[in-house]
Amino acid sequence: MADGSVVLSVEDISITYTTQRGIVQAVSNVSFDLHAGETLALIGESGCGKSTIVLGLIGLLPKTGKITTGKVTYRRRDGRLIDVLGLNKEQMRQFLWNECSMVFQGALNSLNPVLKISSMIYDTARAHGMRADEAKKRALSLFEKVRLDPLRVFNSYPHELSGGMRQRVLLATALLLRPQVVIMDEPTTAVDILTQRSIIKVLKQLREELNFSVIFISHDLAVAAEIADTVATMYAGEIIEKGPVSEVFYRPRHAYTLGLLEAAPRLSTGAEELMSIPGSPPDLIDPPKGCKFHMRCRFVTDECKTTKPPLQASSPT
Amino acid sequence: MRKLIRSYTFRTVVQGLITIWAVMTFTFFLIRLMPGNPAQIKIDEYVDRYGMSEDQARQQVATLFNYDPDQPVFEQYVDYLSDLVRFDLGRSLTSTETPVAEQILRFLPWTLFSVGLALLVAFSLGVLVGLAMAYWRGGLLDNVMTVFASVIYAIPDYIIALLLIMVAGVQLKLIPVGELYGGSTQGIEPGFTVEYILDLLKHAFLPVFTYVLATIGGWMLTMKSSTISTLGEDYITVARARGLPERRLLTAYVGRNAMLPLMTRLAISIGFVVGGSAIIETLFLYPGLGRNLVLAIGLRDYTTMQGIFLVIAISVVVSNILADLLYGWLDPRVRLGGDKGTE
Amino acid sequence: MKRILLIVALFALVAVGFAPAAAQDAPDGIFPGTWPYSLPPTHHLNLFAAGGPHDSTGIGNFYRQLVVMPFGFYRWDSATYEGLLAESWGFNEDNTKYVVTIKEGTWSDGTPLTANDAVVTYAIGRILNWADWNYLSDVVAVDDRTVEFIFNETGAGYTAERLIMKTRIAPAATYQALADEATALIAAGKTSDDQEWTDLATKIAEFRPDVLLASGPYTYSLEDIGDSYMTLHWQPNSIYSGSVQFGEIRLWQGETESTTPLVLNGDIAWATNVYPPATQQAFVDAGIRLVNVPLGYGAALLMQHDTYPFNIKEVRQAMAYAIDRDENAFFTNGFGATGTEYMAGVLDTMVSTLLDADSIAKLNHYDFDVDRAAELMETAGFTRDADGKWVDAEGKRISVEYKAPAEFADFLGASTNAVEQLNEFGFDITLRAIPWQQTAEDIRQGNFQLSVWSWAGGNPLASRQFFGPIQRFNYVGLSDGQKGMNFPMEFEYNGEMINLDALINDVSSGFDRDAQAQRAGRVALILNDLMPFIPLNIISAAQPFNESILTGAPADGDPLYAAPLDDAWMLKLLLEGVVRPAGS
Amino acid sequence: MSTAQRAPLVELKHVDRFFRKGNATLKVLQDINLNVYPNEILCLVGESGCGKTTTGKIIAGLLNHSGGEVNVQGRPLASYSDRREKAHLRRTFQIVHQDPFASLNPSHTIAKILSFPLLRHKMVKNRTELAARLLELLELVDLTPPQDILNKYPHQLSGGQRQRVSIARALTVQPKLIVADEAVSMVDVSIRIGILKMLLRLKEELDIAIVFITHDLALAKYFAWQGRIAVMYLGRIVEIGRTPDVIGNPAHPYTRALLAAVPEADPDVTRAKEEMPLRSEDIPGLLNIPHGCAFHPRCPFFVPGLCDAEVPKLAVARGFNQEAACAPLELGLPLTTYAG
Repeated sequence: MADGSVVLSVEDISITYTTQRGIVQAVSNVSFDLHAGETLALIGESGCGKSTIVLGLIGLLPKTGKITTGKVTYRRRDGRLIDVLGLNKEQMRQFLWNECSMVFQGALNSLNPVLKISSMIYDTARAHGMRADEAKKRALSLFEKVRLDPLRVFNSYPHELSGGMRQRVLLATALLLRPQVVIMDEPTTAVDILTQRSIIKVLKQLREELNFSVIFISHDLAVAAEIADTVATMYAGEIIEKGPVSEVFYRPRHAYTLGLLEAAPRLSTGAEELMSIPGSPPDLIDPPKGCKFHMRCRFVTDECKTTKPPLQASSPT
Repeated sequence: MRKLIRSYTFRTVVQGLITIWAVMTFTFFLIRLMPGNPAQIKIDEYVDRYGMSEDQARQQVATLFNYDPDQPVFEQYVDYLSDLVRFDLGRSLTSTETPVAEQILRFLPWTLFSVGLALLVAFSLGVLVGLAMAYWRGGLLDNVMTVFASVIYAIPDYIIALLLIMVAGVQLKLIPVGELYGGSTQGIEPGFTVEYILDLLKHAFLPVFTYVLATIGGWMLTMKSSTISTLGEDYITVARARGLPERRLLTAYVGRNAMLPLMTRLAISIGFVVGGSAIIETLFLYPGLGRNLVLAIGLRDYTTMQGIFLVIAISVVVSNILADLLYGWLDPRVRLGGDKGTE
Repeated sequence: MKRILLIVALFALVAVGFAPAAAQDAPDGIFPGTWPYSLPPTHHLNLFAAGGPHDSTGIGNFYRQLVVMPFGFYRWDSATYEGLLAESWGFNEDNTKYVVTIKEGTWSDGTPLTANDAVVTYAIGRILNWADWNYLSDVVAVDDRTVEFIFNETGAGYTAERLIMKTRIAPAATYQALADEATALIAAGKTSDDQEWTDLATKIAEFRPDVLLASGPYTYSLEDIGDSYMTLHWQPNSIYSGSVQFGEIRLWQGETESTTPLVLNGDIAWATNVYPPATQQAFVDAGIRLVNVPLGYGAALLMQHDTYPFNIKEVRQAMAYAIDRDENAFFTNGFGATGTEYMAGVLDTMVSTLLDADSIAKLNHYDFDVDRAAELMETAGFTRDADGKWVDAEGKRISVEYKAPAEFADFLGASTNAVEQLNEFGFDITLRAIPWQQTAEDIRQGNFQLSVWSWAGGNPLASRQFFGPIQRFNYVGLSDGQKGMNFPMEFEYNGEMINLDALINDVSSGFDRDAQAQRAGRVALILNDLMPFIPLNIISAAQPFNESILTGAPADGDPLYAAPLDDAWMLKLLLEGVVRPAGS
Repeated sequence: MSTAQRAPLVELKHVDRFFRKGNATLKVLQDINLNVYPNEILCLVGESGCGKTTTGKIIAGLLNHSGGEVNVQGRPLASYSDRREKAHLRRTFQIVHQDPFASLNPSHTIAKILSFPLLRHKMVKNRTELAARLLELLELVDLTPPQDILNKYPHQLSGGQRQRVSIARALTVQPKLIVADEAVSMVDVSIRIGILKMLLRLKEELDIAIVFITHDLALAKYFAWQGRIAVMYLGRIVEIGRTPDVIGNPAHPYTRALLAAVPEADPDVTRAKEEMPLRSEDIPGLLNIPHGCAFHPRCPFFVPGLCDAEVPKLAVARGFNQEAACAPLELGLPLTTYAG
């Protein structure tokens, strides 16, 4: 699916939060490229920094959060490069949704309960200079694509829709202005299994038809296995492993990725032996030296405790 | 017919009527349990103030007053109810031949006007400022207004009124107190004229200003906390991510949702508008219903008290029904008759 | 005892001389006063119904006399009347009639004042059960300007005279029809038990005249009743129209709290409200003169005489000694109260007029004396506890409750201070402030141990002064079943069975002032000795009188200031034109 | 271990549970027949609103049933009238909730949280015994070294540790049955398995039955491999049996749909999964549960006139070891895709 050209390039980004206890190094020196049409899954457990990265990308970090280093470059359709972190408020407002949209977790809370879906669509369109009739046409066609009854949904209030329908509305809304990048933060976490299935299906279809890139954030290895082209595993604010989905799942190089896979139960096998990773993630106010995973790692060596390993390609073994 | 009986509106109206009846009955007996009765109060006054003998006073009161203290209370109740069914609120006990309805019609508009205007001003201003305080939390406006709101919220309205009179009126001579007393200036022809309306506003200034000061702190603080919790909602972040302009965000997304919890409070406040504030009206000689109620209580004018209580009960019930409707209009989740989602 | 026919010529008596009415322009001044009048629709122009100008919820007793005048004005200092509408007045030779000749003058519409006005007024008053008719059998117009009040057998006396002289005479032009109906009922032999009688009374109460005909120099219409003040307008046709110096009397609405700023701002020049001590001080600071005028009553400490040990005379006397009444007066109403001096049951200012000299000399003043009080307690069998509290032979303390009306600042102040002083002395009293209506009710029911209410009263006759509280709040003056103070009124005193109730009722009867003074003196001595209640103080209204707006108030101590509001000094001085705008 | 050997701890017979909502009645549970045997693992799975939590609460005695019969240790629940008996019953069944943060008092230390039930139910005689028991409990749930944990407050622990404390608290009263309601849903993947393993160990060591409520089929399969699974849909049990049977050879179309829908942490397997398209994606509300088999409007194998006529009974169909409530299966009809 990926055609090779990079739409979004994240270089060496670090984000901190100021808390009462001290400064939390939430994201440390993260870099990745997102290619056109690619689906990149950022997987990791709670507190690993995956959501913080995207909030940083779209300028919605809370007041206590701060991007300390890094550069984010976005390539527009016309080939112009944009320094995302250098955008002013108004430019960022325009950038959002036109170029990069987002689907959040928790569909119920992502929609303003007092406004109809139509108002939400019109609001979004007006904010970006799209004509109302065009917005409606576009929204209806997108609703159709995500297998919703377009007119009914368009004129509904959020509470009149089921969780799955709302999540599909959000998906469709994200595509309203034809962005090149859609960030999805745990979009299927709060929905039921059958609903999750239908959303995954719809997402796959849309991706094929509209060819946008996706940054998919999840703690659920199974969902990532299903839709990602590339998987990046995050631990304690860092990307500790990144590669094509089959590489990461079948030949994990990092002990943490391996641990996660070993802890995930599967249906298709019979009785199975699972293992959990001992211990818990480190305190990011005072992160450990060396590899941040070393206290929990079963392959730990002395070097791990002092030297931070770089992210590098290793030859397949 | 069946459909009517089951309909929401019908049930609400019936419930309202029952509530009104219950309140009415309760107050009917309660006010008759108060020590003293209209005749005795008047007798005491004649004896204390004019040195009449008890007999003298009693004889005079018996003919002047429309009240027979020896009539059994239940009989009075039945009489009252049967009058009420014919929309007759009875006559004042202490002023024979003055219908209670006429008294209420005379005094109610003033209270509605002053308290209503104050509620409108305090609510809209309080909500706006509260919204701004939360939106720019920690800023100068927030810090200043939070202190202001907390202080003003803690001061009872009559203290505010007294301060206004004694400091601004008497000591600094900023306000011509006497000129502003009352409901309107004598001699100005009532009517839909600029002169009369300006005069009304001028005279309403003191009570309205007091009410606004006494209540605006509460509105500001409630709105602020409500807004803060709304700002934490996901849909605000989402709307921001969609690149919505701040103004739209502030009104349709933050403001409207944050206001929802205030609607119940507003409804209760609206319900109590008719009661007015007796102390404020008395202090400013404002010819409102609350002041008249206090006078009636002092004289134990049962019928007048009863009539005013009834009007208050009706307005509380009606405003609660209206609040339901309003809430439904603002929050589609509770919209009446709205179908539930499939889930 | 024989009385001389007393007919006094007005011009001889009132040196100032009230000029007869003449067509002229209204004077310029505005007199800014205050009264908590009621607003329409409660306020109306029927003189005989509650809410009308004859009723205190209409306008006050003082101001209404400027509109609809009575026959006379009473001087408390000399116990004499001065004529207002009356040119001459007095009992006839055999005291069977009271004869009044009305001055030549007109109502505000120009119709003449006649004897018929009085006849009409009393005909209606009869239907309304006026107390006057307890003493009268008929009221007859002898000629155009002479009216005779014919007494019934119980009738004649100073009580009846006061009622007649103080009754405001209504205009026949307005009330003739109602009076005719009344006369017809009387002629038909109906009594107040008949339905027709009650119906007529109701009809009278419901009557709503369009205009208020005035005999005094001022009148008003309903349009003059504003929300914040009402205006009494000068009218040219009264006997007094020529002498008054104000074109308008402006009465501000409102009680103490609303009028305070108006007084301070000079919007009100003379106020009849009772202001708390702090406010009085503020007036003084603002350069406003305070004129002390008695309200006619004071605070009395009441005991329930079924309550031990208040049924012991010595204990009551000890209490009288143990309270510093001057201190108590200050806590009651600041400058506007004085501690009771004579403890006689009549106002101190009236003692010399109402009691005989012998009795006055014998009165125990109960000057503050804790040692004497302690002696009395010991006589009564009490001893002091380790902590100074009095205990009786059985070791019981005097632990009682004192109920006081929470709304009445003066009574509450008096009570708080009395309780404090008595506890200091060794009692164990708990003060409980409750709504005033409840306090009054509890006193009537005898449901109290100690409490407070007024004593004396706004009537200059001795029997009426004695009335409160010993009759008013005692079983003798209350409805059946109510005990009140429950002080026994029939008892042996100095070896003689007496009925105090009868003695008091008899005090002011007859026409012999000396005999009355002796009877009053006897009652005063009994009360003074037994102390069935303790007259703590006498409250006066410290009336603010703003001399930058008004002028003409006499110097402090003027005899005119002896009278309460009903016989107010201001009435006389306003009508005479002595009180006038400052600088005019 | 055979379930037939021992008398059931809890027996639900035709149990209904209704809630009133305004004028309407929500039929949250209908005709639930379910036994929980000592020392067994029973998994309740299903999507939100299927009634699994309500069932768990009724089993734990936290909620009354509206109809039917609940027998506890062979006696009808209603017959436990004695206060002491009731208190004992309450101790026998414990529940562990999804969110340990919400169920642990944030202002108490762990020691206090654990001491409270021990003291209240007089499970310890004195201070020394209490201290020993606290350490023992924390060791049981693998919170080592226990001394470090005792004086901490809930917020000082990680999510996994907190959930372990919740379990330790349930163990204070030596229960015979623990209802674990989505007990590891909020715990990170890497730690989850450790807690589940611990629960399995406790079950063996302490002879406890565990009712495990989850929406995650893979987790249910892993945890209850030795026990049973009951699949619930709209207030009814649609399939129940030994876990390997239900997961390996699902009978009810709903179970099949669920299994087909679950993604797996294996790219090739999950992408190759055969899809089972439903006829409708809308889940009917509890206010208007469809007639007959509640799943029929969505079921791809819908047989008109049969599935929408009567509520199917749980029965063992040919070719299956477990019970399923599906009319065509019971009649031995082949499941063919409905074309209408």
